[in-house]
Amino acid sequence: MPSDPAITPELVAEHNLTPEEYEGILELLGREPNYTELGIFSVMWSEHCSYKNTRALLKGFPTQSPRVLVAAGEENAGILDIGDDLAISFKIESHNHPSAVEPFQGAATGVGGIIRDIFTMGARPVCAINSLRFGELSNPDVRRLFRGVVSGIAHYGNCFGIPTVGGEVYFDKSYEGNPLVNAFALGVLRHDQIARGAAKGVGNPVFYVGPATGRDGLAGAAFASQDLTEESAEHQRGAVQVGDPFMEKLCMEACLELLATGAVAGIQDMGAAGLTCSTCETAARGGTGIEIDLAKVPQRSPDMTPYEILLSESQERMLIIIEQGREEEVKRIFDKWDLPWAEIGNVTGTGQMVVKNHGQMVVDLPASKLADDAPIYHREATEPKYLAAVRAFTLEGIDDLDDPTAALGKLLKWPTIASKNWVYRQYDHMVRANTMVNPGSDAAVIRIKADSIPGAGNSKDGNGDFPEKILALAVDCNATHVYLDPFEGAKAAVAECARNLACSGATPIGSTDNLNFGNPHNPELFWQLKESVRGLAEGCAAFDAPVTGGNVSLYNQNPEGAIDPTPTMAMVGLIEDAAHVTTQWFKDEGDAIILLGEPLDAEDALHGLGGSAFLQVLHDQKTGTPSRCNLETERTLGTTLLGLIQSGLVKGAHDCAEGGLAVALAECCFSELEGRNTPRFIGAEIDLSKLKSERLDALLFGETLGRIVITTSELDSVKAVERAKLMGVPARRIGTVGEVKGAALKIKSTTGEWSWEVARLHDLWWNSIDNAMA
Amino acid sequence: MKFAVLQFPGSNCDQDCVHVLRSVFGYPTRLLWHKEYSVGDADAVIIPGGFSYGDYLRTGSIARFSPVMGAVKEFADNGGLVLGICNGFQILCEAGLLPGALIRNRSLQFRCEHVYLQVASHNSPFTGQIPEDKNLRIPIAHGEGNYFCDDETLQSLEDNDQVLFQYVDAEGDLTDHANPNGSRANIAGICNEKRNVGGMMPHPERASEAILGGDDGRLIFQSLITALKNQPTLA
Amino acid sequence: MKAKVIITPKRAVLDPQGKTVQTALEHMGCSGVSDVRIGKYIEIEMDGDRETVEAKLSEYADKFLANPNIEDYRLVFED
Amino acid sequence: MKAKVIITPKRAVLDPQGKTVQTALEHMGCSGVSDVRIGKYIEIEMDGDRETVEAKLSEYADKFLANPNIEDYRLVFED
Ligand SMILES: Nc1ncnc2c1ncn2[C@@H]1O[C@H](COP(=O)(O)OP(=O)(O)O)[C@@H](O)[C@H]1O
Ligand SMILES: [Mg+2]
Repeated sequence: MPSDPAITPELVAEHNLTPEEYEGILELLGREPNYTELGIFSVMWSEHCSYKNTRALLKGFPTQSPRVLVAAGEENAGILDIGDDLAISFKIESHNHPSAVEPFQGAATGVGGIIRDIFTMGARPVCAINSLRFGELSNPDVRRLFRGVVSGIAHYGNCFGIPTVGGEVYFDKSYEGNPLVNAFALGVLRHDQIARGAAKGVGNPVFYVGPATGRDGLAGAAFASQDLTEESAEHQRGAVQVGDPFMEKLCMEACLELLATGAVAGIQDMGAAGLTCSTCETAARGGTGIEIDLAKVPQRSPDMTPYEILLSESQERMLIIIEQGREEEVKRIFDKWDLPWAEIGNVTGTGQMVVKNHGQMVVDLPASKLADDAPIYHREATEPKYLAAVRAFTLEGIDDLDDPTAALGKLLKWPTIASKNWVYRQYDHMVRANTMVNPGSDAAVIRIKADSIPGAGNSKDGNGDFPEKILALAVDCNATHVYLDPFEGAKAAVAECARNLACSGATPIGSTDNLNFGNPHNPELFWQLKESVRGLAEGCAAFDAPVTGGNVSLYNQNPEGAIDPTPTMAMVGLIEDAAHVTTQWFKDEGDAIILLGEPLDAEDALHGLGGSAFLQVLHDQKTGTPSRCNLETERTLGTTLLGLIQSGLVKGAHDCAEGGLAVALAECCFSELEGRNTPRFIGAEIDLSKLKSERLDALLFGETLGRIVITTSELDSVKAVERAKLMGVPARRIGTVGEVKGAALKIKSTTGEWSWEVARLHDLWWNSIDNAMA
Repeated sequence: MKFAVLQFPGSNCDQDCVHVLRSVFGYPTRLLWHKEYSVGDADAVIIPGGFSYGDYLRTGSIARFSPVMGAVKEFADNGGLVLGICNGFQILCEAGLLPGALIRNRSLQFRCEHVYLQVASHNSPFTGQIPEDKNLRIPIAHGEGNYFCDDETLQSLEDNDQVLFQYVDAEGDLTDHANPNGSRANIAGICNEKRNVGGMMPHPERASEAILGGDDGRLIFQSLITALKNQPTLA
Repeated sequence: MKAKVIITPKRAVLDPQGKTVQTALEHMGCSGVSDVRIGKYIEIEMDGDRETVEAKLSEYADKFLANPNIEDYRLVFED
Repeated sequence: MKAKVIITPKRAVLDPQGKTVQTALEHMGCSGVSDVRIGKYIEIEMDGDRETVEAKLSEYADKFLANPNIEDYRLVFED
């Protein structure tokens, strides 16, 4: 074995540790670390594992509610009570840099990683969603990344057998070369099935299960915590991680089966920093120590060094601590599933993470200090200079529209607004036979039935009186708005999630966030981060949707600069009754169309056009202060809509987001495909002439927040409007659902009347991405 | 009447089939592990969808060698009813219990969407209860559902009335546009000459409850159940 | 010893992947391509002398590695 | 002329397909297999003399046919 290199300042720097951090290590250890130990510190103290730059900020998130069974930060993912002794576990995680280097495998292993986090908690993963950002599709390299990422997600999720039920995709120049891939998974379990990632019980044996360790993604966590440059992509050490969803499916089934035996004292997946992170974190959580021997770890090549074995990020591996004397159960179950396993060490009472190689000591570090005592930084934050220009922007130079006909088509065709069917038709969104609302409406809706619970599906009897549950999921973030106003934009991301849930009939119960930002050492970028976190925190508190976990991905930039700040928000809600499940499209001719919420914000000088899709697409301007987000108003809007839905008045509901009211109305005219190539259209006659507005463009395309379009039967329309008003929500009838035959969208305002053929609008919207990718 | 649903490593629609047969129809149904050598007392066997063995090499190519497939072959040879859905169809083709093969979709993309099916033959235990003029609306979800066979085989499938389902459009026309994967003759499902082994790419188990947006798939299970009831061997 | 099994789609079988690659090559400006067929290349490291390996592999290629309905195969031995 | 592009997974990169096939072979009773790696075999029919074809194909193999992150390739010319 080649001898380890000496620790030099250069080597320390190569490991992304500052001289001060190295001083800290010396102090903590009271000696020099060896080469392997240095590698361990480098990953454990990377942003990805330690949150050293963001930990202080994240403290501001609301994390408690009566539903919280496992709170953010305690374990690999949080857990929420959903009643009847049932619980859910969910989390979002990024795989941005690996996807930039190798889109297919990077995205695939991102999905694999988040699924592992969920079954590590003892939950059966039952659905996935994702949030994606790319540059503009006119760039062939962007198309390559987009194609690769989507097929990677499809490959992993479809093969694993988890339905990918929703998501979002935005295209913006700022993500060129640095796409964002945020993957979310949700699992279900009973309260008594919660598993812990703690190394409990001194003397308990430690098992390694899953495929052999190779030189995959060496030090990936450290890589994720660097600016993405041409060089770092080229020189990413180690081999690209290749995902094996088949292996993971087996691994999950075996782990859930093993957990059901009660033989498991602790369990943890090997994600970032693989064996290193899982051993020291389990020991830290257990308040114990752990000792393993690398010679017992299955290895793909014979000549791997301890450094490589410990830092490898080979996929689909788990660390399991077994109650002493019950080792046979592991053997029996993993052999049944034909999975490799190895006993590699045991829990100790020393508090140390000890790693030996053929009995020889290679690592001896204090586990809890390593896991929990990473440095914490309070970075400098200064308001970015570009904001002065943003705030100074007025509509002076922007002539109002005389005729909005072409503009609506252009907006619907804009890839960020256009239908994402090119994406979701590649995902199996129905496997597990639970999906009640497929991709294409405001939120995805799934039911939870008996076979969603670990173990229950294998029982011999029927499902009995299983209390079925219904969940809705949404993920949102308009990063343009965040860029133009991080605090308001972040609040708006939360509000949009909540609105999407409300539109589907759900009450929010919890959330998870993915902070995708640039380099935190840049005070202006750090300011974006800080303000966004503040916004998310206020938003989640307002909707009683505690943050149950999340992920931070910094250093997202390309040579031109940082990405737009993207605090992706995913929210989960509960629907009480299948009858309350609501979709966004218009249902029947003659139904009343009602707008809930104030059409325009009187205090907004830009009338909702700041940062709008309209300004970007038709005026090539990405600027202006975006619409304010009033959380109190949004909250009332949501509860009011839910009340209307629960009393059976609402036939359809869709919120106004990118593209404003006109785009929302057009989308309501297109229902989900009935079958292959079989869209269903319905028309609408809209009269906006009673609405006060100085500008037609703002009225139709402004993105004032807090607005939802609903439909009711003609008979219920007056009641719905009155009830909404009684609750303090502005409501007005704005039109009537039209004919199916030759469906047309007709809009009248004080300045004119226009009509669009729905089939034509649909074609622009439905096929835009398809055409761009052809 | 008892059902067995096979479970290979990588099957992922196994529970969905169990759910429909057990909870929607109310029949005793059990999972049959791939290492079993017998189908036990099952009256019919379902080979579910998924990615058995990760779909590595070719879809269904590894699963067909598992012990349970030996038992299924014997069961089928004795006239037992076997329905393969999606990956199950692929496995049956690989195992030679059904003719032809399923190759990559011509789009090269996985496709998950609802399709319309025309029932090409009602004369089978899988289609017997489907009303004469009814086209079915059922989802597909596959990357390799492109049915291929040589001209001779296609001729014999047609001659023997072995084509069960074909992709059509909403109007019921057999067009190329309606074909989601490039299958020959828009074939979505077939049976063997003896008519006791059937395979189809669409997923009836995902379309057996109104709550999931349609229940045309029930007609296929209903056909199977009725056929079993009418089997002379069954009391 | 090392053996290779080369598996190619039968002429009569549509090769959607080959067709797509051919079209993509054209689009990228790679002219003059009149046919593309995509198959598999399997490298197997196996005990035994050439004869035994060849016999075994033929057997497994026939019944498992290739599907005779749609594929042809050939074995290649080097060094 | 006819050219072949042989694409194989990089040594250091995991090849789950190869591994699964290897295990399957063992289970089927085909003993003594110590490694299986599965790659692609592309046959291209193309105008031009060997030199032009080689130059063109190298270019397209680099940027399109093979994935340099996880695969190696080589060109083969016969008759
Ligand atoms: N990456 C994706 N994966 C799956 N579904 C997606 C994805 N992106 C968008 N969708 C689906 O397309 C629909 C519209 O998405 P989006 O335009 O983001 O809606 P909204 O503005 O209401 O949030 C949603 O149903 C969403 O789930
Ligand atoms: Mg919405």
